[in-house]
Amino acid sequence: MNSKEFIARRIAKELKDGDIVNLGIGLPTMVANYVPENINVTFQSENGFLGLGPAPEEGKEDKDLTNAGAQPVTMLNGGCFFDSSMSFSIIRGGHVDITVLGALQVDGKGNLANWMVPNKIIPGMGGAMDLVTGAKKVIIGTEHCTKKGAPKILKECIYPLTGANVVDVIVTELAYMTITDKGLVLEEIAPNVTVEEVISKTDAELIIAHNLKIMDIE
Amino acid sequence: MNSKEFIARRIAKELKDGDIVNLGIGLPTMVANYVPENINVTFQSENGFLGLGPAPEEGKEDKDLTNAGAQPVTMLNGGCFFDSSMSFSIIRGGHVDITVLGALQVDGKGNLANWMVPNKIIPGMGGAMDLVTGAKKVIIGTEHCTKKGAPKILKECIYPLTGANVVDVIVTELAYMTITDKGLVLEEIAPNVTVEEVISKTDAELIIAHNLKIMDIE
Amino acid sequence: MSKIISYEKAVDKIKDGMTIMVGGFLGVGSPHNLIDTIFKSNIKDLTIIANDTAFPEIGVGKLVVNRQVKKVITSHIGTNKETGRQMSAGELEVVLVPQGTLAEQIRAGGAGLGGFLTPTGIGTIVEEGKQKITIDGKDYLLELPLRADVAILGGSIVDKKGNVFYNKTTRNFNPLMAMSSDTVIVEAEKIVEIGEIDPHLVMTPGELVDYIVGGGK
Amino acid sequence: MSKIISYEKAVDKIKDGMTIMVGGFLGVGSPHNLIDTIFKSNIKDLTIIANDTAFPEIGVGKLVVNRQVKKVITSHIGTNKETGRQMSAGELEVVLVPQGTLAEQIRAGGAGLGGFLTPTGIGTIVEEGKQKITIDGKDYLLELPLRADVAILGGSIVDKKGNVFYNKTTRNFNPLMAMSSDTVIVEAEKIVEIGEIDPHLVMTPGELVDYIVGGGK
Repeated sequence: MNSKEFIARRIAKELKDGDIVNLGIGLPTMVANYVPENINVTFQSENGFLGLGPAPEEGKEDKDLTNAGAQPVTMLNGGCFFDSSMSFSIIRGGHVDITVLGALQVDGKGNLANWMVPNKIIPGMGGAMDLVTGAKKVIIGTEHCTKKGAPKILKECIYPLTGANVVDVIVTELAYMTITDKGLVLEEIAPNVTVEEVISKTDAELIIAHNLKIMDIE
Repeated sequence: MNSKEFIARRIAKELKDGDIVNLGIGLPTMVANYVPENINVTFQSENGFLGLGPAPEEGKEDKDLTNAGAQPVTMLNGGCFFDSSMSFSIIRGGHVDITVLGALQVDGKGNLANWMVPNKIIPGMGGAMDLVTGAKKVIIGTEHCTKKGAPKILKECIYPLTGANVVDVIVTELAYMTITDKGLVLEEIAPNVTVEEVISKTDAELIIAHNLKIMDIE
Repeated sequence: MSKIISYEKAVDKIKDGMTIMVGGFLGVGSPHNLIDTIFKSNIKDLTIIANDTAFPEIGVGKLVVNRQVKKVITSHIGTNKETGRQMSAGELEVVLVPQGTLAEQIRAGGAGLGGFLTPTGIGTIVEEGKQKITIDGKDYLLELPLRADVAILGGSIVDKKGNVFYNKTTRNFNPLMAMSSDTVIVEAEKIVEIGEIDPHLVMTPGELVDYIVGGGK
Repeated sequence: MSKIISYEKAVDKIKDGMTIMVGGFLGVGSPHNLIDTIFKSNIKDLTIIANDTAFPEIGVGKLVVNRQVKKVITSHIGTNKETGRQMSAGELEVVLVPQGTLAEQIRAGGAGLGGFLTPTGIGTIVEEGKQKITIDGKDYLLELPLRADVAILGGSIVDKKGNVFYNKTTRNFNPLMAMSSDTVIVEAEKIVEIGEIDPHLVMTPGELVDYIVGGGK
């Protein structure tokens, strides 16, 4: 199992029966593959529907039915379509229970930066700023460090923010952390990972939970 | 022909091909009966549709299809339904070309009062405040005086306003008047009515148009 | 767990003093059996948000007549003389709001907006107590969102998940209220299986509906 | 008089320097043939309002590549590298707006609202140059409405009056833009007789549509 699958599996365990969930592009999208069998969740797609289903079989793509990344998808029985204004009323109005997004940087105050690298890559925020503002719970799914090994979980984000004080949970291949009033709390570590390793790869200060657990993805 | 029919017939001549029109309850509703045959207008009903048609035949009423007065109506071919938010987006957003409303009082500055008589009758404004604000042209259809013979067209409205400086045209059984930057202009008088009679029954100052015409309802 | 419950169980969700949004336009699209069930209950001191107070014998107007309402936020009370009488007698607080503003306030409440600027009401007593903001030389009133504890709505066809289709002019305020209330109860004329409503005709997503009643027709 | 005109006649309505809203989400629901007709024309210096700049070879992105655009107001340019390149080189002005704010600005432009208060963007650079208003202790940004000279939209089924049905996820920004543009042109996949679309499935009233093109399919 690679890091991304491990992260997606751990995040999937956060979902509860009846949740409305919006998954960002990339790693977050993988969460849909690991929803626990005994619960029903509804995926929202910000381009205009509830009831996002899996990719269609080859040859059965519908050009009029795509996800927010323009990939062909399916709709589950009981879904519904709407326009962008309604879509973001649902998002900003607090009707989305969980959003899962990636990060360029995230910090101990719950700040998130994931929409631009100044003077380098500026894709735009898309729906991310509305999602972090409106969703009841914001989960960041990201590899713990950049490809060059630099920490992504910082004392304070340097890149322009997507949202200030918005993140609730950070899940990486090394750790499961929550953002609390007291700071960033290390709640769980991956199997075969030490607290020291997590601390060394994290720029933000970590509060170690009294009942530190091993991340369980089953 | 009674006064109300005369007023409704004159107002109907203001309608142009392609207009979207919202008619208030009472006298204004009668305007729909006299739309010139060579033009197409669409009536909007603020409870949620475009394409308001005539009353249904007896026994063919649909409890789910009413006008803003809760009376059974029909929808013309090519109409469409929407919710109250869209309905007032259409109204407030300037998509209604003409609204025809009644008046308790109207004045030479284009102020209109038609939603409450203090300490007496307070029905509420319903959609009238949005209509006078949003419609491109506001036509008031009213009898020239109250039942007791008091002028309704005043120097300045006394009752609480529905809108300030919103009225474009006033049509009564005696006269057709426009509100201009210079004041209230008497443009037309009814057949067999004198300018003096109109002036005597009007509290507001009247500017007499140079090319004063006789009201034509044919 | 099924969302379909009895009228009595549904009305148990409504407590004295709560703020309730009631769908419908002069009773068209209103949840009439839910209203009747509240009418028969001892629930009191309600704040009602609705387009109008309908008629003394029809729709939400019955609750006014029955003295179960302490405050109404609405655009029109002219069809229910009892609302006006209680207001004049100081027995009922009535807040009159332009209909488009009321619709937009309810929408804002469900859409996470902190308010909106409308030209409606400028130069009238609707201005009173409100902030005026000028944009590009034009005056607007800052109007604030409305939310409720419970919305009771009238749906034409409802599937077992709660997806609602409102027929013709029964739609009116119903879908807006479904977005801006903590608990949403829909009275269905007809209940169907999940998937029987065309996904383009779903006007309130089932995810927003907590309880379904009725469907006897 | 028929609203159905040729692509060339439709594109004649678009002049150099105009502000154009373009429906679609990464090209899905965009008026592709209208875009191609603009691409082949000499029209330049456009300001484009659209959810995204799609792809270099698909959708409104082609106009960026073809240097017909001087300014873009959008939420996402990541799928069209040429937009980013022109922006970095100072050849194209790009205003990046959160997607929900963009949708709401376009809606406000068509709904006669002077603006709205959104919590989105608080604490970020989106705040810059905007008025901040605090309601009940919570901060909001005052965002202003957007309007355009012309909207070009992608409709799935359009009747001869202009009533539009947008299929599945092709709806997105299209119905909002139909409300907030002086001239509205819809490219139809299929044109039908008036009355053939269920009045509940009409997502843009025909009264708001000025011209219809296409329908060849």
